Amino acid sequence: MCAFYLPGGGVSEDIEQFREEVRVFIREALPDDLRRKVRREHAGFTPADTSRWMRILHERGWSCPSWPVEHGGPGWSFEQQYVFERELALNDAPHVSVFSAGMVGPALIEFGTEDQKERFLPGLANGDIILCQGYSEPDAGSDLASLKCRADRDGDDYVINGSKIWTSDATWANWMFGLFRTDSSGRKQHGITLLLVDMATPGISVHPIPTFEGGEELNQVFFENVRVPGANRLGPEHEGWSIGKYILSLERFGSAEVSRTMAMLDRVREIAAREPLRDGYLIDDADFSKKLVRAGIALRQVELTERRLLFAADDLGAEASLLKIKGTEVQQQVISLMVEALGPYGQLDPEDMSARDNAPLPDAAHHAGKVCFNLRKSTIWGGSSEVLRNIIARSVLELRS
Amino acid sequence: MCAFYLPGGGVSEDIEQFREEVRVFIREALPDDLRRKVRREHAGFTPADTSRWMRILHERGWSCPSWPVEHGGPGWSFEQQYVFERELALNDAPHVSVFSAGMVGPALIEFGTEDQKERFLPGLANGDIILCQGYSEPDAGSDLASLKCRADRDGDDYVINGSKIWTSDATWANWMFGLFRTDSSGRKQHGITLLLVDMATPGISVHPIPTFEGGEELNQVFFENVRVPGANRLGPEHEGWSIGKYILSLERFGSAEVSRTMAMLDRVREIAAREPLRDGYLIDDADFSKKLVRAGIALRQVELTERRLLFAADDLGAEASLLKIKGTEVQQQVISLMVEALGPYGQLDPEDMSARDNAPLPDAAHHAGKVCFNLRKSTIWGGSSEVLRNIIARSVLELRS
Amino acid sequence: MTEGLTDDQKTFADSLDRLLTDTLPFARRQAAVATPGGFDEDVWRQLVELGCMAAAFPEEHGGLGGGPEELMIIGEKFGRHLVTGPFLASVVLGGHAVLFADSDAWKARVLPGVAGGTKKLALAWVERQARHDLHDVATSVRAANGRWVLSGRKDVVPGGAQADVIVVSARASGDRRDRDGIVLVAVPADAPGVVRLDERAHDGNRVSTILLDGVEVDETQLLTTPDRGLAVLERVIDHAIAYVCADAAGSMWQVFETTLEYLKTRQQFDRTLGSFQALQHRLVDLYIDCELSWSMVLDATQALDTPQRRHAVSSAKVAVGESARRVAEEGVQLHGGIGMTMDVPVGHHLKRAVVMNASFGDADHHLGLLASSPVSRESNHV
Amino acid sequence: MTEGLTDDQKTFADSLDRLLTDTLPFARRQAAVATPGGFDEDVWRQLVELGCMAAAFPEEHGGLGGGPEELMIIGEKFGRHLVTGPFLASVVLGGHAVLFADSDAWKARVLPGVAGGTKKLALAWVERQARHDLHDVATSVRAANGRWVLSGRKDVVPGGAQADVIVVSARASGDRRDRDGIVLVAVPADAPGVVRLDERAHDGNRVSTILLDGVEVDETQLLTTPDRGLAVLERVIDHAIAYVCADAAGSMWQVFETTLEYLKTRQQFDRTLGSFQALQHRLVDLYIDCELSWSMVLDATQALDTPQRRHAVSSAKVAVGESARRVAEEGVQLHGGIGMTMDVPVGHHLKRAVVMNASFGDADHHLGLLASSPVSRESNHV
Repeated sequence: MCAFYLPGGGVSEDIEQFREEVRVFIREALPDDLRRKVRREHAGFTPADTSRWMRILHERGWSCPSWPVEHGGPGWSFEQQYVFERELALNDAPHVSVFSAGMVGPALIEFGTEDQKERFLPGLANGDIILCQGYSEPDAGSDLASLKCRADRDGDDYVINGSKIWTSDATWANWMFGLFRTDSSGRKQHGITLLLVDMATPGISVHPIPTFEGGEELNQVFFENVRVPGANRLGPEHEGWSIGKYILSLERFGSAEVSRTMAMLDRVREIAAREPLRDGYLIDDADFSKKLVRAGIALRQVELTERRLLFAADDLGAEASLLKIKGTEVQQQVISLMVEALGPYGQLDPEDMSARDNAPLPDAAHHAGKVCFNLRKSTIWGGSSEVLRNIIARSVLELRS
Repeated sequence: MCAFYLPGGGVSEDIEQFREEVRVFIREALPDDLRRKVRREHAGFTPADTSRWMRILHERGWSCPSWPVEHGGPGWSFEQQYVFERELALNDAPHVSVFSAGMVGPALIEFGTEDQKERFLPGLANGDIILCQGYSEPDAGSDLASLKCRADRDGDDYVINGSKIWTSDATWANWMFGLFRTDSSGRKQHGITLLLVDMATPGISVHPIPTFEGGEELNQVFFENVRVPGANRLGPEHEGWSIGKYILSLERFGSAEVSRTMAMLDRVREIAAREPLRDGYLIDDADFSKKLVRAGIALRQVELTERRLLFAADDLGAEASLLKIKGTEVQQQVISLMVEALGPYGQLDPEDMSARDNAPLPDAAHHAGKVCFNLRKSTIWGGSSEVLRNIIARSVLELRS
Repeated sequence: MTEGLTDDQKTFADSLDRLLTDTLPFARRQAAVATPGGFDEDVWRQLVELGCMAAAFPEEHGGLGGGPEELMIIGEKFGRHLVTGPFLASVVLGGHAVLFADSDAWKARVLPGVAGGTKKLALAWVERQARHDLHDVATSVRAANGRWVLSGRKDVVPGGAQADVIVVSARASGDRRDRDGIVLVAVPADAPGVVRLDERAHDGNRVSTILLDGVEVDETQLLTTPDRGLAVLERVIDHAIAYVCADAAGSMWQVFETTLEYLKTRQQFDRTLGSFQALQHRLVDLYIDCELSWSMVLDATQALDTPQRRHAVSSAKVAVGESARRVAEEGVQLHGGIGMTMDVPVGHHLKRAVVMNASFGDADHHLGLLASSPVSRESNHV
Repeated sequence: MTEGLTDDQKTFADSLDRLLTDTLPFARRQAAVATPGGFDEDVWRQLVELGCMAAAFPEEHGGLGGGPEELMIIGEKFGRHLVTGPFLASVVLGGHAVLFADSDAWKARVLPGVAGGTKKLALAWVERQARHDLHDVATSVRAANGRWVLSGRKDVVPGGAQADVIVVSARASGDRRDRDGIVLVAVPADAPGVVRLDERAHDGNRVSTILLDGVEVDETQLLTTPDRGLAVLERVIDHAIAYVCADAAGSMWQVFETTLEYLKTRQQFDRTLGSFQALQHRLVDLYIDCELSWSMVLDATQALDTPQRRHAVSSAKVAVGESARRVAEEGVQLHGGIGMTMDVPVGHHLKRAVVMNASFGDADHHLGLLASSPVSRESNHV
């Protein structure tokens, strides 16, 4: 397990030139309102904002960094993709659509029919298609594979009945990629089929589930005799579990959120440099400055490990789960530090605060609390830390229960 | 679970007078060499030292604080016992024998025959009897009840064959109280019998197991046809498990080690006040002083909770396990802090150091490292933290596995 | 030596718990938070009737003669039931500021009303540059033409929106961070020059920014002399800390108990979640946190009128604050997705814990106070 | 952009691992620790033959032309196998002090011997009043009658007992804590006025107190000028930190792997311990600690000759030091009683971790360095 493998850390001229090119572009192309939302820790940020940014990137040919050239990707090296993602974050730009560019696009390129590629890839690349993910179900929780939402064969079509839950941004999405039960006779991982569902199909209703901090991204989606053409099936019938997991693994790849956390940590520093303490500022405080250093070290550990694992990508397995476990942990640590930095103002609910002219806080701080609460989800969704630890125990440590 | 119960914290004149009486006695009666060993975190402290101290206390009538007057105890209130234990620690005196005064004495008083009380109580009280505990076995680990060391009936006697392990101080002890298998037919908790075994009986051999820090308290004890009179059985045959557990629960009572840790924390402060840092001393350092405060708070939480639970003793159950879990944790935290306080000198092995005249360290520091290593045992023995969590989960939280 | 609560206190605690269980189920609590005032006026009236407002005040001021223990009882129940409203603001902060200060006239004027539920007070002490330091006071009160003029700005004033009278810490003399020269001033909320900007805190309570633009006050409104102001303020804040620790502890117990219940019933992987050992051990740690924190609450409460006050209170704030946060975060995590939703209480307990940590000094602040106090250096040896 | 080790480096690592597996099983390691020198002379000779002493030195000084990566490889293996002996002292500290300092004569005089295994060096820098500060130097070197006189006391000198030559940091000018005015002085261990008191560290290695009582040295023994001494010392110590981090990481991997193996076989409650989910999750955390720490080791190693050196090295020291301690403590705990025994390696890994944390500055020290460095304040934003 202890590979002597040095992470890519060196700095070539080429890559620095590329980095500069990306920076210049972002500075010119990024609309101010989007930048402001990102700087406010993405508070109020919606899939429509992502779409707008995707369109801008798409014009430059950069909206789908990992796609091959023949499907409209920029043909970047892995390192270029890595630098691109970092520069987006450090220049307060939104990242590219995780679902479209990062997950479903690559899965379509890998497993889709030619017809599917033609129908979907352009819309995924230019932001026209806004996706939501239909995996979770009310009674399944972390036990994803026990899903029950049925898709019954009817001629060439499937007819879906049941419900999906925790569906992020379902009110914005025009398509869903979802896992549905097509056979209940075998073990639970068998008999699952992955379908692309037009959200405008009759029989779909979306019910928002507000989160406790006031967010509205979550929904429950109900299906009542929703008819989906067989041509929208990705991969073989009943074999959707492995494709679904493949797609999830693509998510887990960038799920350490190193770049975003790095940008957040910068904003904590900004705040600490402005918040008064005794006769100086918080950033000069022995304790707080060391907390910042500690958070920086923790983040650096994740970053370096991510680089080490990603750049040795060919045999990247369940080890990558550790990146999500630790990356989300560090992110929660950093956003909590932001709230702490605000001192007594850390108790304020931002809704009213941001409306006020005389708000005493730096711009970046306005939504710290809300985002702090919202980010509790990171260790729950996309594979909870508990489930990921189970996976590592089983797959990497080869422990049996 | 949330009892509105205020811990005894008030200070009555009577109890302060008692406290003063204890202090005066200790100051006069405690031999210098014992005091020195205790101040060196008990390094080199042996059961013979405890015996010596028990004899001194016994002359004053104080060697068995919890025993009723009719069996030679001082007849103290619970609070007096509590104060007595605290004052021993804070005046660098050894505590009374846990096995003799704290565990086996009370169990004999509760369950013993008149003959047994007559034969054993005086020796337990005056330090003549040095006990060791024969519970653990090589293949049982934390699963105590799966013990196999046999005691077969032969007329009025039992004949013991097998082995006990992790037996503290077996080389010093003249008696063992042990659990032995007298019946293997039922569930494992049945068929266990508690016997008092004269360590001079032929067939007993004691093999020391050095601990990694160099300590020699641990042993494996082998039994080959060791004959024990039936009169040395405590409680009914086959029913030793519950008495054994009762004895263990008496241990868990004081196992939070609050008093000892309090004295240790004082010594960390002493060291920090002497260790140079920049132009001052370590104790003035913002970080280290806060670490001391944190350790103090952690200890106070255990102390207050101990008081709260102990003074409401009638229904004290598995909740008390939390005292051992947290008490040992805090103790390990404090002794680690002591090692940290020593700076570069924290790496020195004390054996040679204490022999040197020009040792740069305060007396109390000489054995910090060794004791730090030795105290790793606290979370393993006497109910490992893991087993205690299982117990709380089952008994207090009523969770089933 | 050990004392439990009196029978009266136990009866009071039980009645309060029953009242809140009956009248403030979570959905109604949520509806109350969404109202302009942020609390349920009807429930508030019943709390007044039960004696919550009067419980901790002396009988001579219209109270029931209780003290810190009554505040603790109320805090624990309010934390459990996520009660909002200006209890902390009016009774604990404003009311006790007047009670501990030196103006008999003001005690007579406002305390009976507070105790009887007809008047609300507030205490305004936070300033932008002060962070958590009570003695860092820039708001000034200066003699001018036989009267006094109060100028400055106070932030995050709990219950400022509802208060009839606001007690303000102000500097009568000395430099900004001097410990001497601070007075407490009673200011009617409708006095000319008082401007209030209302905001809300994460826990649903209302807090205000109070701008004081040359507010004229007379000598009788100065509740303390300049050498007494800080001592009174510190004593009030310590009472408030003990109270919010009790509140946080109640909240923790509630999170622990509901999480435990949830995991006992929630099925996943064909078992109850509560049967997974890794989760069991984490529940045990929550339980331990609750027990340990409760001890600190009791200790701080008992110490309020003793020389150990400062030490016990700061210790409790650190220990309980951090535990409350940790327990609530774990509660959300162990609930899984459902823990993230608006309609399940656990997330709101987390908000309450975050507010509690940001109020009255965070852990670093209190660790600093403790580290620099001589008590922390003292040996327990004699 | 990404580089793994060279094939030669891999071969070297494998050979070293095989050598240690074959020649230094744990029982023999324990026997070696009990000898007066604290290490196995025979194994040492084979390490010399394999090129360990020469690996990191330039060829012109009798080395094999390697550098930090070779030290990392050796550290990782030595940590795994709990190797004792003066490698850190002689090669990493003493050898690199001479290598980085400015005396070609001394390089020629001692480095080939160090690389060839015929000479041993040491570095003496710790002083009683300095705690972890490298620039706090009271030991003085003063010109007198055309020669120089060295006086003072150095503590906890690794390998002092075996050294032929000891490199000593000494103050030529300025006040005790000035960053300027420090020189490195090469002192033969048998020079008149040098008194050595040998002790042992918890990890079985030997360390010494070195008393310097008016030791006469000549100009040629001053390895640096007074404006260079601290920079050289800091560079050497940073190399040593990267090395001990690699050592600690190897130790962690070893603890993790053996604990995992043990829990897979050890039966309790009629199951293997490794089947208990609570223990599984803790093993996973050990595994994660190992992976994260290894990344920091690689980073520090790669940064040694770059401007990022100080930042990467201090970060690694904090992260790896704390993880090594935690992993070893968990290793002991998860082993249960058997983990406490002398004849099982896990406790000795804990000792090694404690020594590592006490050496070259503890976490607080390095956090302080990082917090006060401008790099830590810099935004990643451009």
